[in-house]
Formats: sequence, structure tokens, C-alpha cells
Amino acid sequence: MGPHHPSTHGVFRMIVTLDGETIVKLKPVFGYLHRNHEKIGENTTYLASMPYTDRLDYLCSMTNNWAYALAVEKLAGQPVPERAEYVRVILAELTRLLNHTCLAGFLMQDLGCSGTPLMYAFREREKILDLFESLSGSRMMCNYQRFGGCRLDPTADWLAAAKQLTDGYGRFLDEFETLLTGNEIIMARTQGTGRLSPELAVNAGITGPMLRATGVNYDLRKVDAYGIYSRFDFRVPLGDHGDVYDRYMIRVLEMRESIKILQQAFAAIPAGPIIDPGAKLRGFRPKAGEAYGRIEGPKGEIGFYLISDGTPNPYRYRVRAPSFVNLTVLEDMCLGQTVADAVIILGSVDIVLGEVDR
Amino acid sequence: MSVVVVATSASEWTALRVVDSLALVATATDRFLECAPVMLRDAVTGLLPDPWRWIANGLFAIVAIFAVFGLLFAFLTLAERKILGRVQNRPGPNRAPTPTFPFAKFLGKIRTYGLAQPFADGVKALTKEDIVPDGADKVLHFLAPVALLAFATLTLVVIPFGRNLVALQLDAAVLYFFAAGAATELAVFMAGWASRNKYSLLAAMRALAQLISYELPLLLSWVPVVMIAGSLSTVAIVEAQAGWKFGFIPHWHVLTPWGFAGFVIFMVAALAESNRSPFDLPEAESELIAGHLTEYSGFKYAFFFMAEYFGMCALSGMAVTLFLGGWRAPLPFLEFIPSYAWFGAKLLALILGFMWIRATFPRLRIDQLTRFSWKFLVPLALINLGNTVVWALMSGGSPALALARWPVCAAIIVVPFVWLGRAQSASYAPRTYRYAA
Amino acid sequence: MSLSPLQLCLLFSSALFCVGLVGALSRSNTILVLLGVELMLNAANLNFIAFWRFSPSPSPATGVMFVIFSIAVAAAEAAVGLALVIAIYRHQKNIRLQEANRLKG
Amino acid sequence: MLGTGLIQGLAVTAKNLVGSFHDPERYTTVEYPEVKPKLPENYRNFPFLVSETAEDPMGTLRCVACQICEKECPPQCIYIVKSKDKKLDASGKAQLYPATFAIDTSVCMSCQICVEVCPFDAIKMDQEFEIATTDRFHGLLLNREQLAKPNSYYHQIHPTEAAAVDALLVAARKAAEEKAKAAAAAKAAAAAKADVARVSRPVNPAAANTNTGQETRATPATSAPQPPAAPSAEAPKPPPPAA
Amino acid sequence: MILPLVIIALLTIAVAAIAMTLRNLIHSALLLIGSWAGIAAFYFWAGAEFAAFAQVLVYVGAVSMVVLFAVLLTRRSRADLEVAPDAIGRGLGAMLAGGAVLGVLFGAVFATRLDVAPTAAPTASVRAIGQQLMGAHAASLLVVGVILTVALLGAVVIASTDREGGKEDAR
Repeated sequence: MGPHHPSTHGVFRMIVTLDGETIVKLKPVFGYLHRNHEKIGENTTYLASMPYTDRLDYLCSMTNNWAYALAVEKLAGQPVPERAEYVRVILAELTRLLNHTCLAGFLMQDLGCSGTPLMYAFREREKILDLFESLSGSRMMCNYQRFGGCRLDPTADWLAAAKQLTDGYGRFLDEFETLLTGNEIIMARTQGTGRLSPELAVNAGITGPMLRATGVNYDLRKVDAYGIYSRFDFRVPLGDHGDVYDRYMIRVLEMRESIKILQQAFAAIPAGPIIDPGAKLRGFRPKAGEAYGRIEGPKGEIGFYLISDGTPNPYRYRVRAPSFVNLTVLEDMCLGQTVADAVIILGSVDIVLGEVDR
Repeated sequence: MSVVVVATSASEWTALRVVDSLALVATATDRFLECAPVMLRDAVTGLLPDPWRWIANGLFAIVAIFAVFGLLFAFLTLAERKILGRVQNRPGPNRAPTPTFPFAKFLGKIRTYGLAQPFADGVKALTKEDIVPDGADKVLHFLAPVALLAFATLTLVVIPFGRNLVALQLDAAVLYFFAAGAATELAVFMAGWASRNKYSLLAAMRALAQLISYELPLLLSWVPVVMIAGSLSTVAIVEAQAGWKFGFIPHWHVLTPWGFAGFVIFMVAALAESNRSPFDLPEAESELIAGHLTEYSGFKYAFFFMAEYFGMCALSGMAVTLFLGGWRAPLPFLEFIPSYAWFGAKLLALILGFMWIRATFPRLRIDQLTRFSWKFLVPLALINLGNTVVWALMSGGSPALALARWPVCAAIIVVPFVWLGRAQSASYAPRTYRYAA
Repeated sequence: MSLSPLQLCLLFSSALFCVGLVGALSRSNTILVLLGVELMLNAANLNFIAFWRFSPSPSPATGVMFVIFSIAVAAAEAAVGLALVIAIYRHQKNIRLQEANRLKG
Repeated sequence: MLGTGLIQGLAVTAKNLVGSFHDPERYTTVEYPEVKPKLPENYRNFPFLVSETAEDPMGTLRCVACQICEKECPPQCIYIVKSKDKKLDASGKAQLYPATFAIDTSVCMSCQICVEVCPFDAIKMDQEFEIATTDRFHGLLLNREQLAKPNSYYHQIHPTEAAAVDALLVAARKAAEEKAKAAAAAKAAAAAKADVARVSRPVNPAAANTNTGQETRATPATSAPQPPAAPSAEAPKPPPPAA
Repeated sequence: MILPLVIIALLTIAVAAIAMTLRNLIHSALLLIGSWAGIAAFYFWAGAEFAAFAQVLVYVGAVSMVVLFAVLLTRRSRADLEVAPDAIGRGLGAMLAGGAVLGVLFGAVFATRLDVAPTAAPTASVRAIGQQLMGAHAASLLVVGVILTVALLGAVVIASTDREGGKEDAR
């Protein structure tokens, strides 16, 4: 199925050998969107590669920024003020809502609904993107986090608008679920297709909703408890079949958890500086050393590994992209399924080519 | 409402049975609107000598059907995209400008809320370059859309649009309808085979498997109607649904348990037969690009599109005739509205239902599709046959028996539905999820 | 030598019969032979209807009955015949009539 | 039972179909050419150069060609050539100005880092997004004349931000004047002392209270007072390394 | 009244003849299906509508599918369809036999005096056919039913032993 097949999310090619309808061998081919992200990272200053992190996983730029900022702060030992931590959590959870809604929409589109769930998903996504735009200036390429805090302080009415959105999100989710989760056709098509065993998932280094759908309890927000996640109480949903239906349901349940986190965060956000006063913008020379900062992105564990040698440019700049790792098991899930299922399984893995190819 | 001027003309070859149309007019209620079309036609054909009158009748009918259903097709495509849009919270096409002629610049400025869209599509389809793959055998490539459209139009001939507006009054009309319907498979095969590429042949095979496996439930679902109505001719079936019970419940077949079950099976099978919504496997975008239509472009593609809509209109027209009491008004005092208006309203209601389903459901996989037909629809249709027999037997006796037959027949059809439904959905169940500590 | 319509029908059906015969005999492809036989069967049906059409007492439509039954049986025969053709094909990879002469296997 | 999930699905689409006619929340399309969408205030597209007055945009550019933004720009899409002579800027100091200042908008990804690092608030983000051109090369290479826009335009597109920036500028200019006056007074006193102590001639290193060369608006070390409503335009500038 | 009969007859014979001589298998199969439709038209003319629709439903609807599927499944490449012209001798022999049979039949038809009154077409209404089917021929109807099911199962068994063979029609 060629690079611009209508069902792959971006330029991604699958060489599928068929026996009748069932798949015998599947070789994913990607690299069409390789932009040499990591080499650029080595030739520019730490600050300059921040806007490039938006282009990694172009659906959730806020979490990419946060992961990179976290890594650099770990490298340079940069403290982060209280309010910035809260704003970062709020933005990360909003991005999670955004990403999971998008995924549900694309998955239904692969299943064959002629666009209806996708349009509902995009209607909600637009609202979140408008919030990002009024905060950071651009809908998807926010470039909003800095080392030691955030660039702009969200105003009171921005926070009110965001709170009003999260309260309304529960209603949208209920409507979305009544349309889809109970639908017999969807259940018939997705339950049992693309089954992933927990052992294989753990060995292949799968992270994020795909891993939790197989039943493995591994959520960085609980494991690392980075930022101030330890202050919020939320639950981590786990599936037990590891098939396409589970991945869809896990993401929907995670959205509900994110809404809870957001509501708690809005209630408890303190006033105060948005960025650490001592934070240096230009001439930022971290001491030599290495650091690996990772957060629980909507697609899985997104991590940045930096080695600095005291100069303004990092010596080594490595991105651990969840989509790339999750893609490695695509063949194991597709064996024995029909062509129509391969398309759905790819959809449920939720890959974004910008992140896969870097 | 679409005024259907359709001639009543006896089947040409059996001269004996020419039903004198003038006689029919006298019996019908003589409101002007009701029999305007027939009188108009008689006025025209009256001038011609006898043998030519029959040809004039035929031509009249053909012209009327093509005119009405052609326009209906055009505006149905627009309605489909509008409804799909509105369901998805967007306006749907409204940007097609009215044609601007050099001398009438202002024409282009009129905001036509999308009404000019079908004509724009038509022009686009006409002007699109018509690609024929070099390997394909030209004859079949050209013949496929023509054949498909021909069979689809043939089925329209036998549906009674109004009180005495039926193009061809046949004794075995329903059988004729499904004979013409069954021939569409041939055309689909030709299309798949003629475009000479692997994908479209695979899709043609899938389409045929689907058409064949859904033809049986389609046929089985109208047998009860014929058993109760006692005749195969559509006009007689509509006749059988005349009259009202207790003054306001019409005798429509759909209001009886077996009738409702038959109607549901008929509609599901009709959905599959015209390749729409949950069963639109041949044109499954995500798998085979456009199924057996990949190699067609320009006007031939529009032909396929038109044939699909004609098929949909024909099937829902037949559903209206069989189950919803053809052109009968639902309530006695609503009789003054002309009969073809009622038929049109019911037809549009059904087609809007088609579109509504298209906007909501995802697609079934090929094996689920055929399993659904063989394991669920066919047994249900057979049970429905038994159900009608019980209904007919119990209807003879005392009123108590008449009352008792409602729950009995309802039970006969609902219990297997639930049991088969459970068997059908054994492979999946709504799941509950646990949360980590 | 005025030809009555019945005679015309008979001519029509016999001509069709002969075309079927020629087809069946001349083609080497099994499927076309089967189709030729099918055509001959239909020609026979034609006669039934013709005689029923011009028979003095058309009330018991025996002719039509016969035709319906023969259509049903012919359909069954065609189905089985073509299944055989496919079985032969799988056996000897082509369906030329002449080579289907081995009874073994 | 088999059909229940499907029927619920139909009910949802029906609700949306009906909803889209009366409920604005369910009818989200904005018909663009006729109805322009309202842009949030922080929206940013390509940068532009701020000039003090509208009449002579070229003459009163705030930019002093310090080339910080040229170095800091991630995709390196800014090109500056310093002018030979100097001209007076708004606060009366002789400053360089950019002879040519070109931004290649085909390369620029509007990441707004140049606005952050610019110590003189000379470059800001524009909100003009209908800038399609037919010419791929020259059309997208905006030179100084095309980039310069008056401060009033800046107020018009970013009202709160512009107000904050102006407040800072005015404060800085006042601070500069006092310093200048204080320096003049100190000079006068020093001159007087010099006459008196011509003989003793003590050498007291003049505290470098006025840096020559880049006149930087040393913002107070603590972060800019948080304007309660307006978002602070820039992160506080650390005093650049001593010139 | 004779005109339609003559038209249908000539058309059907012409279509059948071309079908038999065509080189391309698919074309000849499709033309043959056309000739079946011609026969159905003849039934329609003769007044037996029920037979006409049965013929169309059974032959043009279903058996044609079986034929086309069989044609498709028994070819390896497209070349197989261009059936090579078989030995001329064989063709000539067939023509001779056919001609002889035709001569005999025509002679018989011309010889007999079938003076039949041109009565109007008897209408075999569906109700009458139904009664007879259920009445006099009820037993034979059941027998035909059994034949059909047995033929169906047999065909499926023969065709699909190991490989997924011919797709038998549901009829």
C-alpha cells in the first residue's frame, strides 16, 4: 500500500504480501519525512531547537516542548516556579484531550464512517486549538515553554475559558461514546483484531495507551511523578485484550481522567512568576554533562537525551519518539488479519510521521 | 411534489388485455388534481390511430420516468451532501454559483444555497476527460454502465406511483421487479472485468458475493406480502392495503408484526443490494480504492452513480408499495392530497432514511457481511414466512382470536430475533475496564 | 404455403436447437459445450410454450408448468456441470475437452 | 440485543442534524471570504520592524542593527547590514541603523524568538496572514521598506502588549534622562572639584554608570513588575555581558 | 401480430450464432446470456409472463453468474480467453451435422398442416399457475426442490475440495 495511500496517516508505506485476503508478511517502510532533526539540534543553541520540537509530533506540540524543557532543566539544574508547573500540567492534559479525540476520529474514518465522528472530534479539537492560539500565538506550533518556566503568563480570562471548555468536554465525550462505543458494527470489527500480548509489548518497548491496553500498568505520570503530578489524584485505565477496541476505549477513559486532572489544576493554580527569574534566555551555557528528560505524552513516553560540553550547542541531541517505537510491532499485530483490518490496526497505533521519521 | 405523468398502458404484446384507461378514470374519484396526469395523457394519445396509441403510451411513460427520476437523482445527490454536512455540523455545498452569461453579469451573484450544485456536478461530469484503460476491452467497458442503468430503469417501470399511474400493469409485477434487479449483478461483473486491473476484479468479486448473498433475504422478505395480498401484481397489493381499521389505523402491511419484520429485512437487504452505507464494501476507500469503478471517469462514472440512485429509488419505491401501502393516504380525511404526492412523500422519507444511515455507520468486513446475511437475515425471513401463515390462519375466527394473534405473531418473530442476535454477536460484548492502583 | 404462427415458432425453436448443437459440437472449450447444451434445452422449452400458446384449451397451463420445472432442473444441471468443469480444471490445469480422457484419479 | 447500539448512534446523528439548525455550538463553519474569523490578540505570523512615527517609517526605526536576532534566529532567515553613519534615535542617542534588513519569509517559521531576544523591542510579530504572492523568490524576501510598520499599527494589532512595551520604553527613557542629568551634574561637580583639587589630582575610576555603545535599558534585576492584566512582553533581559 | 415474433426470433438466433463463433470466451458467454434474454422475450410474447420472469430470474440472474465465475476460475492468464480456433475439420463436421438436423426439422415443420386458429393469447394468470402448481403438480414441485438442493450441495462439494473452488450460486 503506497506512500500516499488514503488511509495511512501521512507518508508511510506498508509492503503487504497477501494470501487471498489474509496478510502473510508486512514490512513498514518509512523515512519519507526525515528532516534531520537531531543533527540540526546539534548545530543550534538550546533555545533555537525549542521551536523545532513543535514539528516533531505536530499534533501535540505542548508536550514536546515540555519534554525538551524538562530535559534541559535537568541538565542545567534549573528550578521551575510553582505557577509554571501548574500551567505545564494544564497544557499537557489539554494536549492529551486533543490527541485522543483526533485519534478516535481518524480510527472511525478508517473503519468507514463517512466523516461524522471525525467532524465531531475536530469540532472539539478546534476549541482547544483556539485556546492554544490565544495563549501562545500559534495553534499547533506553540513554542511556548522555556527553560525554567513558560514564555507568557496565562491571563485570568484565558484560565476561565479553559475551565469552561473542560467542563463542557464531559458532555461531548458522552455523546461521542453513545455514538461509537455501543455500536455493534464497530465492536464486531475491532474486537479481537490486532491483538498485542503484554510480553511482546514490554519487550518491544511499547509505551503509552497501547501498552496500557494490553494490561501492563506503566504510566510515567505515576512512575516518574515528574512535575507536580503527584499532587493530583487520577486513575490509570488498563485493558486486558490489547486489541484495537481496547486501545480506543483506553484513550477515551484517559480523556475522562485528564478532565479530572484539569479541574483539580484549575482549582489549585497559584499566582506568582511564570518563569524562574534566574532563567537565562541568551548565552545559555549548561555545565558539561548529560541528562534524559521524559514525560508521558499522549502517544507514549517522549524523551530527550542531551549531552552538553559547556558550549551553547548541545554535543548530542537525541529524541526518543513513542510513535517510532510503537510502530515496530505493527507486523506482529497484522499477521493473519485481512487487509481491511491492517488499516484499522495502523490507525489504532496512532502514529504521527513527523515523530517517526524525525 | 414531483408530478408523475405515467401512462397506463397495457402490456403491448397481449392485445386482448388492453385495459381501457378511460374506464379507469371514471371509477377514480374525479377530483381534478388526482387524475390530471391521466387525462393529459389521454388527450394526447386520443389523436393518434389505434396502433400508434400504444407506442405513444409507452413513450409517454418512458419520458415521464426518466424526467422525474433524473431530476430526483440530481437533487438527491445534493440532498445527500447537505444532510451529511448538516449531521457533521457544517453547511454542505452552497457555493455553486448560477451560470453567468456575458450579458447577465448579475446572475452569478445570486446566492443559490447549493441548488445549482447538481447542475455544476453534471457539467463537471460531462466535461471530465473520459479515460479508458488501454488493456480493457472497449465494448464491455462502455457497455457496463449502460447495462447497469438499463436494468435499474427497468425495475422502475412496474412501481405504481399513483392511483392509476403505473407504467406497466403486469400480472407478475413483483417477480419482474426482482428479475430485473437480479440482472444488475451481470453489469457489475462486466464493469469489474472490463477495467482490467487486479483491484477492480477483486472488488467486482466482492460486490457479486454481496449482491448474491443479499438477494435471498430480499426475495424471501416480500413473499409474506404476496401471500397475504394473494397476487403478484403491485396494483393488487396496493389494493389489498386499502381501508382503515377503527377509522384511523390504515391497513398497511407494515403495521402488522410480520409486516414490520418483513419491512426491516427488506430495507436491510435493499441497503446491501444498492451498495450503501454499512455494506458499501465495493467502494471501500480504505481498502480497494474505488472498487470496480476505479477505471471509470467522466460521464461513465456519473452513469454508475445515477444507476446506484435509480436502484435505491426503485428498491425504496417497491418497499413503499409492498409495506407502506403504495399511494394510500395514511388517514381518511387526508384523501384530498393527490395519491402520487403520498407516494413521493413516503419514497423521500425512505431515501432520507438511507442517507441518515449512511451518515452514521462504519463499514462491515466482507466475511461479517456474508455471515450476517446467511446466519441472520435468511433464517429470520424464513421464520417470518411461518409467522405470516400463523397470522393468516388465526385471522379467520372470532374477534378474540383476531386480538390474540397480535402477541403470538409478535412473539414468533421477536424471540428468534433476540436468540439469533445473541448468536450473531457472540464474538463481541461491551467491556468494562479496571483501573490501576 | 402460408405459415401459421405456430409453424413460425417451431422454425424458430428448431433453428435455435441447431445453433446450440453446432456450438456444442464445434467448440473444444468445455464451458462452451455446456452452454451449447443449455441453449438446446432452452430451444426445447420454447416448443412447449409455443404449443401451449396455440393449443385449443389453454386453461390448464401444463406447457408453462413444464417450462418452469425444466428451467429449475436445467439450472441445477448447469450448476453441477460447471462444478465438474472446475474440478477437471484443477486436475489438469486446462479445460480442453480432448485431453479430459483419463479416467484415473 | 443486536440493534440497540446502532439505534443510539442514529439518535446522536439525528440530534446533530437537528441541532445544526438552531444550536450555534453545533454549527461551527465560518464562511471565510464573507465572514472574517476574529483573531486572538496573541496571534503571530511574520515579524515586522517597529518605527516610532508613521510619517517617516524608514527614518525612525527602533532597530539599532545589533544583530542579536540574526544570531539567535533558529532557521537563520534574517540578514542585516549595518550602516556606516549614525543617526539620533528616539531618546536622543546616536545609534547605528540597519542599511539593509531582510527577512526571508519562505524560511521564517514565525517562532517569535527574535522578538524575545531583541533588547530594543524593535521587532514584533504581525497578524497579517493573507500574504500569498505569485513570485516564489523575490516576493517572499521582505526588505526593510516592506517590513517597517509604525508603532500605531503595533498598538492596533497587539493593544495590551504594545501598551506594556511603551510603558517600559517611556520608563527607560526617563531613567536615561535622569542618568544623563545626573552624569552632567556629576561632571559639573567633578569639574568643580578638579579646579579645586587641581594639585592633588586623585584618580577615581568613574563608575561606569553610563555604558557607552549599546545603551541598554537595564531593567531592574527583579522581574518586570507583573502588570496584572497584560502579559509581560518579554522575559526580563539579563544584563548582557559587560560590553 | 406476427411482426414482434419474427423480430424476436431473428434477433435471438443471430445473437446465439455469434455467441457460438466468437473467439473471446467472455464475450461469447455474455452474448449467450443475451440470447437467453431473447428467449424470455419470446415467452413474454407468448403470454406466459410467469415463465418469462422465471427464465430471466434464473438464467440471466443466476446461471450467468455461475458461468462467468466458472470461466474466470478456469484460466491462468488472460491469454487463455482467446480460445484458439479448433481444427477446421471439427468445425466443418459440426456444421454438416447441424445443417442435416436443421433440414430434417424444417421438412417436418413444412410438411405438417398445423392450421391453428389465430386465437388471442391465452392468459396464464399467476393465480392459475399457482393453483396448478400446488394442485396437480405439487409432488413434482417438491421433487424439483429436492433436486435443486442436492445439486447445490453436490456442486459445492465437487468444486471446493481443497482449494476454494467455484462459488456456487445460492439458487
